[in-house]
Amino acid sequence: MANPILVRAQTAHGVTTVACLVKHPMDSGFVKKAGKLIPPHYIEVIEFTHNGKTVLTGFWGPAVSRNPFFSFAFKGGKKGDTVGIAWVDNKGERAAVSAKIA
Amino acid sequence: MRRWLLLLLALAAPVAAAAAPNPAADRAAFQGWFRHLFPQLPLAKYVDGPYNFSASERAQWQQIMELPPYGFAVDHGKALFDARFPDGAGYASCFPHGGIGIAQDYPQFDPKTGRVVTLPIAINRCRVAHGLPKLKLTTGDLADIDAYMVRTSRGHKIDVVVPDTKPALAAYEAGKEYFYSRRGQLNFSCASCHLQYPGHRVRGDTLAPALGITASFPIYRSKWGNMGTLVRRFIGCNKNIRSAPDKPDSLAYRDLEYFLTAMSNGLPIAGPGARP
Amino acid sequence: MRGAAVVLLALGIGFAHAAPAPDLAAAKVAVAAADAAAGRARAAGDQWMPTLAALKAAHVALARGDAAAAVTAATHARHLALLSLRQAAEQKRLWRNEVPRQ
Amino acid sequence: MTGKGGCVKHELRILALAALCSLVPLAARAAPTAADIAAGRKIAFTKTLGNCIACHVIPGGAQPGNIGPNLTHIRVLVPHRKDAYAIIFDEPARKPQTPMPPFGRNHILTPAQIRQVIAFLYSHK
Repeated sequence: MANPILVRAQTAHGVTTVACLVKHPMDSGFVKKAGKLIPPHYIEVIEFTHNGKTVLTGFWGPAVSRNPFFSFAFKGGKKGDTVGIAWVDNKGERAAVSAKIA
Repeated sequence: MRRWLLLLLALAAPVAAAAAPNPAADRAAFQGWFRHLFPQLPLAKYVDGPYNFSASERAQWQQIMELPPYGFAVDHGKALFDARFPDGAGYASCFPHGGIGIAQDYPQFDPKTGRVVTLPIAINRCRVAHGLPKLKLTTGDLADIDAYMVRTSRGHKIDVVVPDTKPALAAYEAGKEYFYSRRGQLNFSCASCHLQYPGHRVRGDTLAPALGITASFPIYRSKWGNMGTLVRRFIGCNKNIRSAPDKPDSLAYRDLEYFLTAMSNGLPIAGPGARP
Repeated sequence: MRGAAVVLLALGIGFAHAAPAPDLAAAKVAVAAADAAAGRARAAGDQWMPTLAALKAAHVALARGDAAAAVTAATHARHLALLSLRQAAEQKRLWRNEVPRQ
Repeated sequence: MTGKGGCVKHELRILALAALCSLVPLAARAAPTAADIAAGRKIAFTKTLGNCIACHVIPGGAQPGNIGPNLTHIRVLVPHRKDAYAIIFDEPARKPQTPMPPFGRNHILTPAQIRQVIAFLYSHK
């Protein structure tokens, strides 16, 4: 896959912690290479779901680092449930992945 | 008369010590220096570099390491490593044990060319032997291949051999002189920061100890946003002290890597690493 | 716009005073001396980045025909190169002081 | 000593004389102005200039390093400004093992800039 997302979701004491690593250049559009600006290319919206229901929506932008690492926690997740991650960037490219809570 | 002889001997001893390079004695003194600085810190822990000295950085790092940022580079490096050359061979054919678990034996001294060969340079040599162009030694595909090969060597004890021959010892001694010589407009040596002040802070950055510093390379630096080899870091260090950097494949950097890695013999390979 | 005019004027005055041929010849000599000193510093394995920056400025000024600026930059570059040469010569002896002993 | 080394020494001696000449008016200089203090502050906190904050704690500087001494009470550490000038100008001449760069000798800062830094450092009571 061109744009892989690595996910780790674990639950303990009723709290599920999701950590993910998203492969993306996240070019801000302000950096020059050989005198020419690298065109902006960054994730605009990233959505995290739990069994299909949205639990977190992130509005990212050019200030987020390349290959971002992101982690958050929510209540109500159980072992074996599905966590989904999907993003869309400013060029309309998208990627999605789902994983089971361990 | 006997007193004169003793005095002569006492005078001659230090001269002899300075004249004949002795990597084993140097290593004992080098590691002893760090043990003296941080008596509580086990030797194997030095490979974690700055994270030994800052609790907050360590906590962040441990969280990051759940999904290491160099993961993509290792996967990419493995794909490149496993790909065949146009002549049908692969990287595995150039190295002992098929290139798996051997990073601890580099850099090596090549008696044929009389030069030190680091792992990235060995990867390029392999390419040239099979009719392919060299790759950039600092970052990109080569750093990814390096990352994969180092990943397969994790935990192996660093074992850099300095043969007891004149050219090998000369290369070692040149690397040692480079490490301790002050250079650049700011008048720093490698030792000024990484031997005298490990664990101290330069602005917000914690200085890594020279001992074990090579064990985590190549590294994913958040500042870079991708992988970089040890030579890339040498170049960055030189620029920081306003010293014009050498070429990535220069003898100066090869010898420096030779000396520096030899000082960490016995410590485990911990690369690829992640640094701020 | 006015700023640019002032700069142009200043350059013009510079020309008027520094343009005569002997000055440009002197600048060439100064730049050549700086080049030689920087070459020796490189050979000694201790080139400073500010030396290279000053040297570049000297060459640019010379190409522009600004003899006064070329001499100033070249003199600075030569001073820095000499300082780095002294550093390299001293370190041949002093580096051993930084080696830990047991 | 080779001929080459001797030549370097000679040329550097002339340079040192020039540097000394710029030292002479130090004593006669008027009290530092607010502009001097502001300029010194900028030099002390800017990486491409003095970057003093990289190693020293200085009042008003964020994320200081801890390699050199805390300069909050520089008046106690170094009572005389001319000693501070000597330290900033060429500390390795006094202590060869110091990590402090020779700011004046190596032309990292000009004598005027060093005086501005001193004006800033001594502006803390």
